[in-house]
Amino acid sequence: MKALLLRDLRLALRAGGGFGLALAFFLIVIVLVPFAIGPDPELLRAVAPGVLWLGALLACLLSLDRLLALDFEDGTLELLATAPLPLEGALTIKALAHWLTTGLPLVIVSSVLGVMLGLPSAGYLWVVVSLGLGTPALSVIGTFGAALTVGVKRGGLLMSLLVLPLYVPTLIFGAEAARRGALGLDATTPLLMLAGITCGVVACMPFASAAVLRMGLR
Amino acid sequence: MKALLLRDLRLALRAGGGFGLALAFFLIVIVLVPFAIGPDPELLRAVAPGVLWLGALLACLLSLDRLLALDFEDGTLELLATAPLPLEGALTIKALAHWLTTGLPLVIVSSVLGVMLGLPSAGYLWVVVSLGLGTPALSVIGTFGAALTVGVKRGGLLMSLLVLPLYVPTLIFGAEAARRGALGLDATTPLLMLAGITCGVVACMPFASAAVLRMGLR
Amino acid sequence: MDVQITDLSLARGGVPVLAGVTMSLPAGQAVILRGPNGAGKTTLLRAIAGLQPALSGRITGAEDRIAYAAHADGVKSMLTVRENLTFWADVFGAGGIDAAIEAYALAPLADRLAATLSAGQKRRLGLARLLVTGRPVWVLDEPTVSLDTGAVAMFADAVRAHLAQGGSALIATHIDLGLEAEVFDLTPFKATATTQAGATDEAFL
Amino acid sequence: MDVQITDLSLARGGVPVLAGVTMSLPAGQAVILRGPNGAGKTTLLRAIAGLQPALSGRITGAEDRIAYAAHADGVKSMLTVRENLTFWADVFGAGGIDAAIEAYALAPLADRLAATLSAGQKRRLGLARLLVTGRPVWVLDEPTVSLDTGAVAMFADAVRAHLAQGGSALIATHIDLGLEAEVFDLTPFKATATTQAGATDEAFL
Amino acid sequence: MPSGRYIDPMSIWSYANPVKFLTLSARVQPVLWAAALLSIGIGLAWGFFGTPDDARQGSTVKIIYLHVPAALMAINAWFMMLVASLIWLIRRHHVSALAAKAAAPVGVVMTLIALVTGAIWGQPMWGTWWAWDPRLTSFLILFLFYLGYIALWEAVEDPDTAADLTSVLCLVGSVFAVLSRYAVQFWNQGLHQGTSVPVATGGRTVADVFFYPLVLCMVGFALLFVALVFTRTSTEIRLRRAAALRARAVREV
Ligand code: HEM
Ligand SMILES: Nc1ncnc2c1ncn2[C@@H]1O[C@H](COP(=O)(O)OP(=O)(O)OP(=O)(O)O)[C@@H](O)[C@H]1O
Ligand SMILES: Nc1ncnc2c1ncn2[C@@H]1O[C@H](COP(=O)(O)OP(=O)(O)OP(=O)(O)O)[C@@H](O)[C@H]1O
Ligand SMILES: [Mg+2]
Ligand SMILES: [Mg+2]
Repeated sequence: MKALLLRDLRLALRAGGGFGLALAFFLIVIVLVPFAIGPDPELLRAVAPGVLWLGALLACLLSLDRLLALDFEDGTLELLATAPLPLEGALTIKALAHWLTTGLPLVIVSSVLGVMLGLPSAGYLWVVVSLGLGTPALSVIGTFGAALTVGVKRGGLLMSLLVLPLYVPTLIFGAEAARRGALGLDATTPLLMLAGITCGVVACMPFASAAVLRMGLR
Repeated sequence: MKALLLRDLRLALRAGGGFGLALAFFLIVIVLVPFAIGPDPELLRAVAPGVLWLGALLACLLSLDRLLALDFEDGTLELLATAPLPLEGALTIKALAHWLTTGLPLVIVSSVLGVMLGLPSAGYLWVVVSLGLGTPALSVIGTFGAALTVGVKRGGLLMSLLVLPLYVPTLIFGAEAARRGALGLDATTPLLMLAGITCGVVACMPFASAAVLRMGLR
Repeated sequence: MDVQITDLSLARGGVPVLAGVTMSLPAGQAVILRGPNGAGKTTLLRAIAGLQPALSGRITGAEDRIAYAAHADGVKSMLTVRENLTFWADVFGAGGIDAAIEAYALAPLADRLAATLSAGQKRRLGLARLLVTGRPVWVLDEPTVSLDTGAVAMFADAVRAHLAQGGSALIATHIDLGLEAEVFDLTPFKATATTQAGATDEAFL
Repeated sequence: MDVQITDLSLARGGVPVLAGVTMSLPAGQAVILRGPNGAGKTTLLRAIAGLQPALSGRITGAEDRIAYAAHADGVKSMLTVRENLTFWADVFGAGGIDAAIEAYALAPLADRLAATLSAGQKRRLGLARLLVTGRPVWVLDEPTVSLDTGAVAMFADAVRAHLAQGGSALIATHIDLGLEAEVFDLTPFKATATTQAGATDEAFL
Repeated sequence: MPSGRYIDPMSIWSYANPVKFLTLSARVQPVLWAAALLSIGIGLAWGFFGTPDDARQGSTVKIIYLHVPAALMAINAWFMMLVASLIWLIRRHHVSALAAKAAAPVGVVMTLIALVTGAIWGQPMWGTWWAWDPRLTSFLILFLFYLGYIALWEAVEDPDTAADLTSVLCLVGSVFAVLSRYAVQFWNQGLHQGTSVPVATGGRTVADVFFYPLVLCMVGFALLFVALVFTRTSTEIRLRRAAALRARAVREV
């Protein structure tokens, strides 16, 4: 298990800076938003928490793309499936590695990027907390999507299609918490719901992912 | 040339409905936006043209990912590079195929999706026209990005990173034209600029892409 | 403990490929699997490795004892040779990698990224992986592809040493490995149009 | 027209691999390229195919006359065998695919998706591609990988027919193909640590 | 069907044999289609011409005869797919998997009908084609689940693997669809949209004049759904059979 985690982290660091790329994508989406919707500061402030969440979600999604695909292409996945490691564990580890290399950095920089969109300062804490609670769920759900589309040519886009609706509840509660926090309203209910989703998903999803992966490898 | 175009279209249709997937992604981004920024119709209307442009851009980007990667992995690209076809022509054809399977459908549905964001009815025409003029540039620039990152592991995210800044001028003029159109203002200047960018890019970019691809294959 | 295959029928893409395969792979012995292209060698090996279900028949003695090497190497190109081996050694929990590096003369390459290896060097790395799994039953699909004669000899030596320790090996190959091993030909077990072995799409006929 | 290689030095990953290779590939003849794993066979073939630049030396007579077959097949798994061949025939503008299908006995597989072929069947498709290019110089990197003996014989026949028409072939391989051809061994041309052939990082030494 | 398992010919599972299912479906299809068309025809005619205009909504109220039955069937179709997927996962009956596959496009069309008629209705009622009302929004998400499900069926080569994967997706998707529904309700309450009220009027509050033809339409849509699923499942079975025969023919030469 530890070996797998270390290997995945090392690969993420080495394979052309996978570490920074999700982050960079996030940054760029945030930068593009003012170009797309215009420079009005009022408008930007109003959409800031939502845009941060959406950007983080898309960055996660894009980096998920090859979470399993690379391992599938070079045959590692088949070998892992015949290894003494339980596949459920292996996939949990892979989701963890994905979160450490993608979700965590996103959480850390999101407050800085909030400045660019004029997020009110009361909002930073809530954006960071909600992203911190929510991104693990994004990684775990994404692993399920990746396992579903392993071996499918051009699986990347199909995976997005399958995963995005599964992201909806997380996004709703996460963005709601961030938004309420930014407006100075009470945000505990959505945060609790978000935490509940994350716990449930982390506990149950790896079994579905492993089952689906075994079918896909057949 | 025709053979290449037909092959690419056929592969797009066959490989798990590559045709519909960019579309589906676009749809999903548009659907997620209200979840992220909240259901206030005023706010949604204000950001609608920008969000449509951003969504189209991201859908393009995501589907670019494997424009050349798949051909590289199975060795087709090396063989194409040694074929009597000029590589510039081959890449133009690939960009055209990409636009036909991605950009064109996006243009067609964008007006329908505008409804969901409460786009004022005067705005539809402008969104469609600006996307129609702009998406070819997105495909051609994207081909350049794909050529740059051919052979790079986890090239997908790196490509996004390289391509997004190149998309900025197209996005600015395109979204500006759509926004002005939606507000009932005069949109000819940004539209002309947009058309200029597209023409210039289509005329010059394939040379850069081919040069870069030759280096990448080395 | 022997791997025993009894009356096995297998399908690929919903169509029966092999029917009634019966064979055994005794401990301490190697079996060479032969058959023309498309005979079903890969299909059989995948089934033994537990990667695909059988239509009918039984495979016993294979569970958690197989080290499988497919057409693809499972080598991460962005890791060095040593890192690749260490990873698999950790996953299988079977100790050091020095023996493996020595057996395939990988020492001069040990700190190179796998991406910079030539086809044959990469294959050697893929084969060295078998030695760090500690698994007794090797199931190998055309292991000597791209290997030069020297490397084929290294491979044969490695197999012999493995057999001497009581392991066994099932090797699908088209070339002569210089191993003294029983040959098992798959040709007679080709499924015919009338094979009714519970193929997945049989219900539709 | 012969392909002539004069005093060629090549690098891979910035390190000189081959130095001073001089050889010629006369029309109507085949040359077998030998050398242990990592000798630089793939590197040389890629240079001849125009996919990588030389450090020094010259290659003449190769331009637009090469049909190259690499370790990877260039086969699209979502197209059928026939569609794959037709595509390459169209790209090279060299007429029909029937001869190619016949030469490698692909007729029974012609309407199957390439994804459903076995390793050897896919390789046969990859080799059939050479016949639809109409190019006179074949440059082949381990063409017989995964092929059974029957298919190797088909390949040898195809090469002989190609030579009889005045074509030529340069084939890197580790096994015996049963072709009457000159053998060119790359081992003596291995670049040494002192090779100063204009390697890209030489300026930094 | 895995060989060797004895199946009581009288048991319902015996129809899990594709050939037997085909004969059954050939027999019941005419009846189903006739009943479905009849009840929809009568229901719609009664609804459109036999009921008075609503005092508040005018004649636009009559769109309810398409909107509500389609909406109900859209949800029920997913539920049916869920059950069929479970049967496939547990008992591995091919007909069950193919029935789920066949139901998906019907479901997606029902969803579309509900969304489109709702939009057409919303224009006179709320003055907008679309509002981010919780009910509408969760229907949109359902639409996405349908799309993903169908796309996955299309993308996977091997039919049995496709059946397995889509079944799990259907299970997981159901959980998330329910979750989304609550999430969406939570999300939009905080912002108080006046427009979300009309959808909340359940069928029962409709006056009897409107109610009986509506029930007839609902029954008709349900029958139509069943008939369509039967027909499409038969088609899928024949396609599978053709594919199996072709695969063998190609393999034999
Ligand atoms: C005057 C406006 C509308 C009225 C009175 C209305 C009424 C209804 C009614 C009575 C139901 C059945 C409820 C049930 O069985 O639980 C229903 C369901 C539905 N309506 Fe509407 N509707 C209206 C407008 C719309 C619009 C504009 C849309 C969407 C664009 C829409 C979408 C739906 C959907 C998706 C359902 C199914 C939801 C469910 O059953 O949970 N409706 N509507
Ligand atoms: N994914 C697939 N879908 C359908 N049929 C397949 C698939 N893969 C292989 N086949 C077919 O199944 C049969 C057995 O294939 P298999 O790969 O086991 O052959 P093999 O003996 O390994 O051949 P080779 O020596 O060429 O590797 C072949 O006829 C092949 O065409
Ligand atoms: N991408 C690369 N970067 C750096 N070095 C490389 C790269 N690819 C190959 N090499 C090295 O260059 C040398 C020549 O490699 P090449 O692939 O040409 O060998 P080869 O003769 O084809 O061997 P094989 O028989 O194993 O295919 C080898 O020592 C190899 O390790
Ligand atoms: Mg094989
Ligand atoms: Mg080589």
